[in-house]
Amino acid sequence: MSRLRLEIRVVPRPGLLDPEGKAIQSGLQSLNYSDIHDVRVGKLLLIELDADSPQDAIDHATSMCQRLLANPVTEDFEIKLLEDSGNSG
Amino acid sequence: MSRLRLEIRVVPRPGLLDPEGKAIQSGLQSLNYSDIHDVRVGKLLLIELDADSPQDAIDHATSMCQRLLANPVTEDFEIKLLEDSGNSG
Amino acid sequence: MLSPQSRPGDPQITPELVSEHGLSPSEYQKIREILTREPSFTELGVFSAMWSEHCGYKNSKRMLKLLPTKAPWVIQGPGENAGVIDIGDDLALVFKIESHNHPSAVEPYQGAATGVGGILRDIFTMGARPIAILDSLRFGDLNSGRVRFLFSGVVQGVGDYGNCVGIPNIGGEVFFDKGYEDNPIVNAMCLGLMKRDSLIKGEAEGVGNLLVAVGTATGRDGIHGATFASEELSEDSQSSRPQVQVGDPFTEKLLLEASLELIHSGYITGIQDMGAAGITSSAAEMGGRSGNGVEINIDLVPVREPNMTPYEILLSESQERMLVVVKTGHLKKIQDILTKWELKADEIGCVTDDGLFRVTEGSRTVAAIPCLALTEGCPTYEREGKESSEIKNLRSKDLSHLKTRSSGYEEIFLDLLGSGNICSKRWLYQQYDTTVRTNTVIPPGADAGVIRLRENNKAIAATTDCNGRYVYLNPRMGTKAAVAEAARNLVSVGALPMAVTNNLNFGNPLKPEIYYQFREAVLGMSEACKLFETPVTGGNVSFYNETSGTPIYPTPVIGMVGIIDDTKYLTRPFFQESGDVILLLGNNTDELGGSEYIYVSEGLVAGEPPAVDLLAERQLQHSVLSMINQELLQSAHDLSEGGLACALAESALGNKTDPFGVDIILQDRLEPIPLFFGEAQGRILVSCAKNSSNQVLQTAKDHGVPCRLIGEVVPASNGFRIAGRTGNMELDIETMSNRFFNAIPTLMDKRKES
Amino acid sequence: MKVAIITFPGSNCDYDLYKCVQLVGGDPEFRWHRDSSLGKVDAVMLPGGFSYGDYLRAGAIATMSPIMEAVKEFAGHGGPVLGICNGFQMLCEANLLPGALLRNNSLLFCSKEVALSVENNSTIFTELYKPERKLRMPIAHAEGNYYANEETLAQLEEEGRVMFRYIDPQGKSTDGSNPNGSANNIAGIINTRGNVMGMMPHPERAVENILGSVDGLDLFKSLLNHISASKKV
Ligand SMILES: Nc1ncnc2c1ncn2[C@@H]1O[C@H](COP(=O)(O)OP(=O)(O)O)[C@@H](O)[C@H]1O
Ligand SMILES: [Mg+2]
Repeated sequence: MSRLRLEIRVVPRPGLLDPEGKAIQSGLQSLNYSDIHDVRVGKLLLIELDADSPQDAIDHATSMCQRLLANPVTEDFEIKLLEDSGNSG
Repeated sequence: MSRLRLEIRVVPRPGLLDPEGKAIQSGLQSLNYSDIHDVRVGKLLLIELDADSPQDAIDHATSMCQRLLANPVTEDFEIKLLEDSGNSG
Repeated sequence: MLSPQSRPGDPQITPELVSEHGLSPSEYQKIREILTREPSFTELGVFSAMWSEHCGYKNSKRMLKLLPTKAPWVIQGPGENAGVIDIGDDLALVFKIESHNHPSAVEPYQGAATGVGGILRDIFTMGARPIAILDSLRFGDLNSGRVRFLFSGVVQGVGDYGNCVGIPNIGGEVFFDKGYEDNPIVNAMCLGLMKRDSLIKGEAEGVGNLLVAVGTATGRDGIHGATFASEELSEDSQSSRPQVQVGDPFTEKLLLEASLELIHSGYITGIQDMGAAGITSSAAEMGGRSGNGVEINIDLVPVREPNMTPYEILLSESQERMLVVVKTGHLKKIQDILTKWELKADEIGCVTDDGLFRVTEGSRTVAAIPCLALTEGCPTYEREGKESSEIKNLRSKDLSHLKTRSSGYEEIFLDLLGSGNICSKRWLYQQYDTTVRTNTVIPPGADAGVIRLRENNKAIAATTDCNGRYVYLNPRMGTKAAVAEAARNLVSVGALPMAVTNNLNFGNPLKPEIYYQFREAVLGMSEACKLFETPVTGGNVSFYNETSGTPIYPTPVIGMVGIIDDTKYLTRPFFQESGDVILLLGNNTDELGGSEYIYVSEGLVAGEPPAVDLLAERQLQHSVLSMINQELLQSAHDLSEGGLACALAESALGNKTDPFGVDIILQDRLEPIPLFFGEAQGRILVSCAKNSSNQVLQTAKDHGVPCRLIGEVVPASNGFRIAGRTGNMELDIETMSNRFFNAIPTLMDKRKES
Repeated sequence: MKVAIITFPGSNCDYDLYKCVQLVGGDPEFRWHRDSSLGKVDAVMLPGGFSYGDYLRAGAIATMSPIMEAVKEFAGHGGPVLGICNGFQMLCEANLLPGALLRNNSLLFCSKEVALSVENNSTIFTELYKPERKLRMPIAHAEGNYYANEETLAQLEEEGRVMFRYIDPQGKSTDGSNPNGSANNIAGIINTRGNVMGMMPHPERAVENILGSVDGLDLFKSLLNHISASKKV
């Protein structure tokens, strides 16, 4: 078992309206950042867990995303092992 | 000018209470993922913009974070140029 | 007295360190006399927090003693977590107001949210279930991007916290003026209901009983928040500020349910929120009130971060924590209750008999101070007070040339309806859950909010009021006006005013011109509360509301509660039917000082604010209550900012979906401007069925209150008409409605700017 | 009618629902989210509030509670399940209803009275409503923006499974009357079998004149009638 750190990104499906992204974009535009074409807002989950191996950690995280962390109707997810976490393993 | 894509990660300052992270952790624990030591939740912003150069884009993004995207009191931010975005530049 | 051992790593105590802790040399000397030795670093921190303005009330306590606090219905006056009054049928009402100005200026969302969290805990730690929230807010001019950022952050913070815990917001106020530009005022009030005999106090009873920490683990957030709240904001408070506290309303909701269950279990003897100055103040105050001592073993306190020192643990202001005194042998039982609510309870110490606030770390004692020295022992001061000559000049400014204007009343009127201080606050209270708990019978948008009691069909009304401009121009008169307005707001919904909680928001009391405002305000409040028989059962003082030397307007917010004997007497400010007649109680005058009119039209805050005749106010209140109790009235609405014309508009526009028009004829020998927009005190606008008008007039006469019929409610399509002797206004309802309802949304739609 | 009202950590309309069920003559009982069984009940209600603080996504963490297995089983056997506000969010998260509730398009919490049309009055929850009846009741939510993909939406519409829509005073469902951006102004939907309904507005807050509306009463009475009728059979 070793302590690993994962980063999970949960982002709204392409094509889904992202009102928060739109609001931020227009907020930026009113601050005179005019060359902005798109803003999308997602969630970043930083998880520290014990696992037998990096693959094991990723498998766990995948099932967590499917069961809870991402909504399959509206969101996509992506899991990344953080580099510094390999060290302790 | 070229179209670039940036990724901005906004995360709560270390030491600051992250009630959402705590609630997600306990949710995961009730799914029997017991080996989870910490969950922290941040925001992921994906921004597409025109800039003269990658450095220029990063400079812009830094000032956007300082002025609007991150809360200077509670959050830290990190800006990354996305790889595929160099291509078009 | 037992001497604490020094801790490795503690800094040397130097005069600089003492002064950084906000203690004066003479205060430090007093500490040495109390301890008969030098304090340890940890003890210095403890004194600093407990003797801060926020906890110790050093510059206010002496004046506050002048407030009336007693009445047969007062169960608990000032000094506990909240005030309590008897409302009959074995029920008690618990209520209190609290400020979170400084944290909100730095981080508006979390600052406001944690302000609501704190006041809720003050209520449920008395044994009461919170039933309503009110919020009293002040900001600068909404045309500034920074102000919009503060405003929207505060409103969301207040909303999200109360919404999540599930306590309806029933009212409050918001006032915009440049005087609050960098220093917003965020005061939150909460009401709770309980059976009389469930009352529990923040006392450490029973030597040997356990001290138990409940809720969130302690982190490094908000260390020295109490000291921080006792200083002016400076340019660099943005960077040097202590870490902000983050609120967790979800944990609060669990704490609320768990605390009420604990209190009813009988296993505990005392409970208190760890508010300002955290564990230190809750433990020392509980020890102080009971006359016992408390001992805390710092190693047992659950922490969120590694390597926290006793100093940090004792002074942390992490939110959603409580200190509970548990009867010996019952720890397991209370842990079971808390576990059910997914919370933790950790024994961290016990009640002792030596009167000391003692803290140990391993085998070492790191602090040993008499509890009473920390609480009652805080030095108090009466400062020098002197009126600022600048303000005196403003007050005596001649405004008579502003009274005349031969035309254009309509434009002025629309500008007033669209001014932040008069327009509809719907943008804001639509972000608040107002109907959860299904007891809200008058939600925000009326003179006062009202919650019905399922238990006995009575209802509780509450309001917060203060016009800081009036107080600025004339602190004593302005504060009387705040109390009088609060009482008028309550009687307008049909409630008998019962008691007051107050939040005194002022600048730096060490400045004579500020202390003058403070003293005068307390004297004004005292006089008015005595006359209205509304004793003060508690409150809060927030000094040092200054940025770079510029103080806010002195703002003594009055939170007042009242009782409606039967829900059938509920009265609303909105006209109900065309054909009803409109009557005005009280006298119109030509006063314009401090009015919204001169601010909007001239950008001025000047003149003598409207005079308050307390006896006449009392007669007015009695007469309106008598009309309501005879079921004569269709509506009642107090007159305040914007005067008669604006009050008529508010009653006519109602809730927008079914507005009315009015047809008004005024015989007063006054210029149209003061007649339409003057803010003379002591006036209430009522409407009634035509055939009740004689009874209304008679009732007013019986009470010696001037009252006359001024017009009629007409269909909206007939428009809004006021005819004076020398000037008229005529507008269509649609135009008025647009200005009134869209003012804030339009400003807030301007995109965020920094 | 024995009704199980489930309390999750952070539920705050559980007691309101309890009072409301009592008012229409039902027999409410609280169940704690950690319970694994519902006991013998005729209906289940998931109340409004902020279960788990609405953290992650409103209603998501609550669906991990032990009781939700029992609720799914109950629904699977055709038992009536009503989710209000946070309860609706849970039903979607638990896949008992299709779609998802996103953040209001204003990005702000929205608390106000809305007008609703009754789109289908032939269900166990709505049979006492006349088809042309316009309802008034409060909403109070930050995540009530109903979303489903085109296909699902088409199916909901076609099968008459849209129960309520936000409308303007003239009875039209317009953008102006849509408080949160919901697809097709949808305020409530039902499952194919007709026994699981979710809605964002709060009918339990519209059951007494003194509260401003009694338009929620018939919903609870419809359910009560249905249950007593089916018991007689
Ligand atoms: N901060 C607030 N929170 C909740 N309700 C508010 C707030 N500010 C204003 N309101 C509501 O808007 C209405 C008008 O406010 P205000 O003009 O201050 O009333 P009044 O002059 O009668 O005291 C009141 O019903 C008040 O409760
Ligand atoms: Mg008023």
